[in-house]
Amino acid sequence: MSLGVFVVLALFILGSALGVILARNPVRSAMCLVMTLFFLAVLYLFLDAHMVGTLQVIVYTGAIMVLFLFVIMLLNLQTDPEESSATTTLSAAGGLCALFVGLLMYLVGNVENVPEPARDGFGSIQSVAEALFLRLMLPFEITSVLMLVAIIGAVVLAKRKIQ
Amino acid sequence: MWIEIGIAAIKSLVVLLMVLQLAGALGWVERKGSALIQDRIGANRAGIPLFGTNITLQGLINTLMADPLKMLTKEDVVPHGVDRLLHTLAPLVTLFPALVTFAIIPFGDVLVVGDREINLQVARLDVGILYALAMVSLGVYGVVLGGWASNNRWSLLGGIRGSAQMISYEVAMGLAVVSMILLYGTVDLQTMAHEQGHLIGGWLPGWGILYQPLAFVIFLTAGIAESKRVPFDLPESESELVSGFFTEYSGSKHMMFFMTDFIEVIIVAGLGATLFFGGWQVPWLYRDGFHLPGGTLIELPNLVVALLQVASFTIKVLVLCWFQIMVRWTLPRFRYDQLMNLGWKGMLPLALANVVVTAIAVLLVQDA
Amino acid sequence: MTEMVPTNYYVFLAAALFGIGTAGVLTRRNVIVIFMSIELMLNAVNLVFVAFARHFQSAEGQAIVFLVMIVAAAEAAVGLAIFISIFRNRETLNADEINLLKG
Amino acid sequence: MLTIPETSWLVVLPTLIVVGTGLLILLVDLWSEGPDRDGLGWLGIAGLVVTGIASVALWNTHEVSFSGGMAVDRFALFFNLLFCLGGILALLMSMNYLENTDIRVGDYYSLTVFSISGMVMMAAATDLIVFFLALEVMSIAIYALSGIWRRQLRANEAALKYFISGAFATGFLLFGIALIYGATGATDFATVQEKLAAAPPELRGMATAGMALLLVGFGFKVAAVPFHFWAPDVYEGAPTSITALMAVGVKAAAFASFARVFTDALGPLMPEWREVVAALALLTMVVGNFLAVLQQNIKRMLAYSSIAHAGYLMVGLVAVNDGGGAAVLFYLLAYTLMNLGAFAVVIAVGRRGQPNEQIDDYAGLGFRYPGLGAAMSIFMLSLAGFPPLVGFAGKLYIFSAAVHAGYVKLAVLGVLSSVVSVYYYLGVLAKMYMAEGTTLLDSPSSRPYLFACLLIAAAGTVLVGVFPSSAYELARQSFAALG
Repeated sequence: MSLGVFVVLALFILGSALGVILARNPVRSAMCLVMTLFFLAVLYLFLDAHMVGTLQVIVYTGAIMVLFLFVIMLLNLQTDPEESSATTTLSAAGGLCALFVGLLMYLVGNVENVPEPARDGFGSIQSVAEALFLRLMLPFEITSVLMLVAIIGAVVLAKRKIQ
Repeated sequence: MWIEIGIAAIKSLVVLLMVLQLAGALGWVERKGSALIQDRIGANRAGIPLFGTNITLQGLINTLMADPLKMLTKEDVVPHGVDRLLHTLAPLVTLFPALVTFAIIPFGDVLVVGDREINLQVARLDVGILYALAMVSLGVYGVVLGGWASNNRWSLLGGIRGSAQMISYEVAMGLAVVSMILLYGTVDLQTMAHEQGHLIGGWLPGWGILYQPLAFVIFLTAGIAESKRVPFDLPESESELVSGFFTEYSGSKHMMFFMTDFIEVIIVAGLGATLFFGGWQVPWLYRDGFHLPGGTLIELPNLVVALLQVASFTIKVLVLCWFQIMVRWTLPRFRYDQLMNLGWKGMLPLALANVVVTAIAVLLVQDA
Repeated sequence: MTEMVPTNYYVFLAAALFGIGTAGVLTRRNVIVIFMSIELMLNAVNLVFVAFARHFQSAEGQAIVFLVMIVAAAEAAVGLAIFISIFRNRETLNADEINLLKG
Repeated sequence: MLTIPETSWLVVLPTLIVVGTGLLILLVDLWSEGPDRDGLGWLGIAGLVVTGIASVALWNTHEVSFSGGMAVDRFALFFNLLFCLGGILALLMSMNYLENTDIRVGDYYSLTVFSISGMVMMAAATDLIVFFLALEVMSIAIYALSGIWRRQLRANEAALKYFISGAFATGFLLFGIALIYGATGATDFATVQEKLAAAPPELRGMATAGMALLLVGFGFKVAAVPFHFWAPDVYEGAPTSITALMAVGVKAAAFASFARVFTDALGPLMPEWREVVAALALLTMVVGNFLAVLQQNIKRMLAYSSIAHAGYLMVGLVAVNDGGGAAVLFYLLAYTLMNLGAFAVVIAVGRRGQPNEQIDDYAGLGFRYPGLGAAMSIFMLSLAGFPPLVGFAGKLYIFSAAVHAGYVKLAVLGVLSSVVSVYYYLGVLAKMYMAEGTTLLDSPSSRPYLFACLLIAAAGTVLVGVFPSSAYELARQSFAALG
């Protein structure tokens, strides 16, 4: 990917991310987050991560964010009048971005670590699956416990009837 | 280079036009079909007065010309107090993912022009059918945004119902697709269509439905639920919520929602045909012609073969579309709890069991 | 595909995204927006993993992204359930109004 | 063809037993009805006992498996025993605590056991990703548990605050892991260590950034100052038995992986992290102890006390190679016994609809309920570090290790700050024995499990305190398995 495309995408990503934290209305925040996730998915495609990019759309935008919107709508959240001011948020964002990026630049230094051209089949479903089911077999199995716990927890907390 | 781009552009244009035409035609089929089912006459008034007669073409003029003209020229009413940006965005967000899903559905094998083999599929992606799932999952945003941005209780209820329903049924749909991926060992739809060209016992076309009837039922049910049509039309349910999430839309925006409805029917039909009915496969027809079970070979030129395949695919899609329309006009609407029970307690366990059984069977066959 | 972007640029982009998320957590009051800012932070992490997976040409980094997504989904499920249970009792999701416990 | 990595059942055996117990509780809960559900608690306890037995049986095993993802060694097994002890005590006190609430017991016990499974995995994890997922299993279960008493507004609020701060910490931990992956190209501890030892400056810089972010994440999880602000609210609002589990189990698990990650994977970065951890430790001890003095609510007081104890433990980590590691393990054992005991007393003082959590509610309890008073005295004196109780031995080992490592100032300041702590611990005792009060309690005979729990904790606090050397030897052997 050329530097120009990267810069444009990066601006889109950061712009919509700023939208998430600056928007007054939760639904607008959520939609900005959806856009951020979508642009990130595009960036993943440029990084030869086709599978990850697609799953980003399926899982993040297609399921997790819909859940967010569902809850926002279910609770009918509106613009909060007592919300902190946009300038506070914006200056905090500027400060923290400068802090994190500056710190990293200081620690890492200006290294032009350009990656080599990707091998054939890199980022394909097969290669990712092999990594997931062989090298990362144990973490993969742990996620089953994790999801079970999350399901129990969510049901316990949100179900309507209490004995 | 330029030729490649030109071919791609032509393919996309053809598919896009076909889909839009078919969506319009389905509108007519639905009107006339429902009339047939309910013993009515159906749309028959609007026509072109010519030589003292009124040419209505069985209502085709009404559906394909009069209605769109009316919709496009109607005032675009935006109610007071809506979120204008999101209100305008919602129909676009619904229509766009639906349209681009067709990019990966193959409508034929290869067309040979000169020494160039053209793959009759707009785009062949690494991720294959996962792309379709991704686009289908994006479709929910139109419903959610339309429902929320309209500043209307009915719309909001429709949006909430829609979001819950669509993510619930996406799971079952995804699992049905997973069992097909296991069966074919690929995610690429063109390869899947090729795979279904083999014959069982030398004469029976090995279409996916013969191996995975349960997956087909689950896929079709979830597909109908995803396109929010009766019996799963709770997001719009006109007898409860006026028009649900698109109550506050008129004119061309309303038409976009309306079109998307039919386009989603075609998507389900197209994916269903490719996964379960051999896609563009015609029984015993291969690249060089018919190989009849007896061993006879009827050679055919490539162009004829390609046309037969495209025709076969179109017919399958039409039949599946008709089936969905029939379902829509015969079944009553579910209640919300029934809908959720069916999705989570019925289809999800079935789909999961199907995946497990398929995986074991595939392993056993591989080992044997 | 002529010139490639150095991997570090992606890391800096991720750091900026992480900073925006952190700012959202620290300054916003609505807990759903706070949680969305946390999702931004997790996505910054995913970007780092994908970029380094590309750098090392190792699919492991990409596979880790799935695990992170699963964690994000699990957290979202439990978190939103907590929000619903608190909203049923309080009718607010403003962090300043949720102040029974004096901190 | 694909090569499947080596798998060893021994490595995951303790985890499997705990997870299996959790599943069993879920299933039994499905088919059992009725008000008397202590059986589920007993099932959990039985599962933990079996885990403990398995851990003892595996004591001489040393094995890493699953592509370097998880290990069975004495370090992990020591923590398994600790989690089993803490879990059993927490379940015992829950069985009486739940009678006074309207919490559904099936959900409660299964989530508790699942959270313990996360702890067990955390102590055994030798891969950053495995560690992270184990942490999430534990955390998500605890998020849900802290809000499980849904009618209680305070519990809702505690769950919310714990969740937000926990998820925030997750972001930092993960970013740290990502940067370490970027610097080394690996996530398993052995390779990370190897790569870091030979890393060029720019990669070392990236790993240092990752280490700093991990430190922030761990800071949240162990409630170190300045990442502690959530702890008092959450400790106060959550159901008391869960607060106990949080204060003991979560903290021990966090310190187990803290020690493992920072001495094993990030061992080559020790020059970078040592001073930072020392500064955090100092801040945590001082702020925790001073703020605890101001508290009126016993659970908040114990929350600040647990913050201060996190500070002592971090002192042990600073001196990790000079006996501090073993001291941390010993101190965690001591802390488990005395802190769980203290929370058991808090539960014993509460009644249905009348939590009696203000320190003023303890007035005069010492004379009217001498047994309870004696137990509370033991726990408070031990937490304050009076000999011959276990808290004293723990502090002795930690601070002498710090002195040994050359951190004399840190040790002195730590001891001075713990002198402050004497004030508030003895404040509770003063209230119990020197003030008149009217608080009435349920009779101990109606709450046998709580009584057993108190007895075990008090006996442990005294016995290990009087004879610390064998327990310390155990801790020393266990920690030696790391290096």
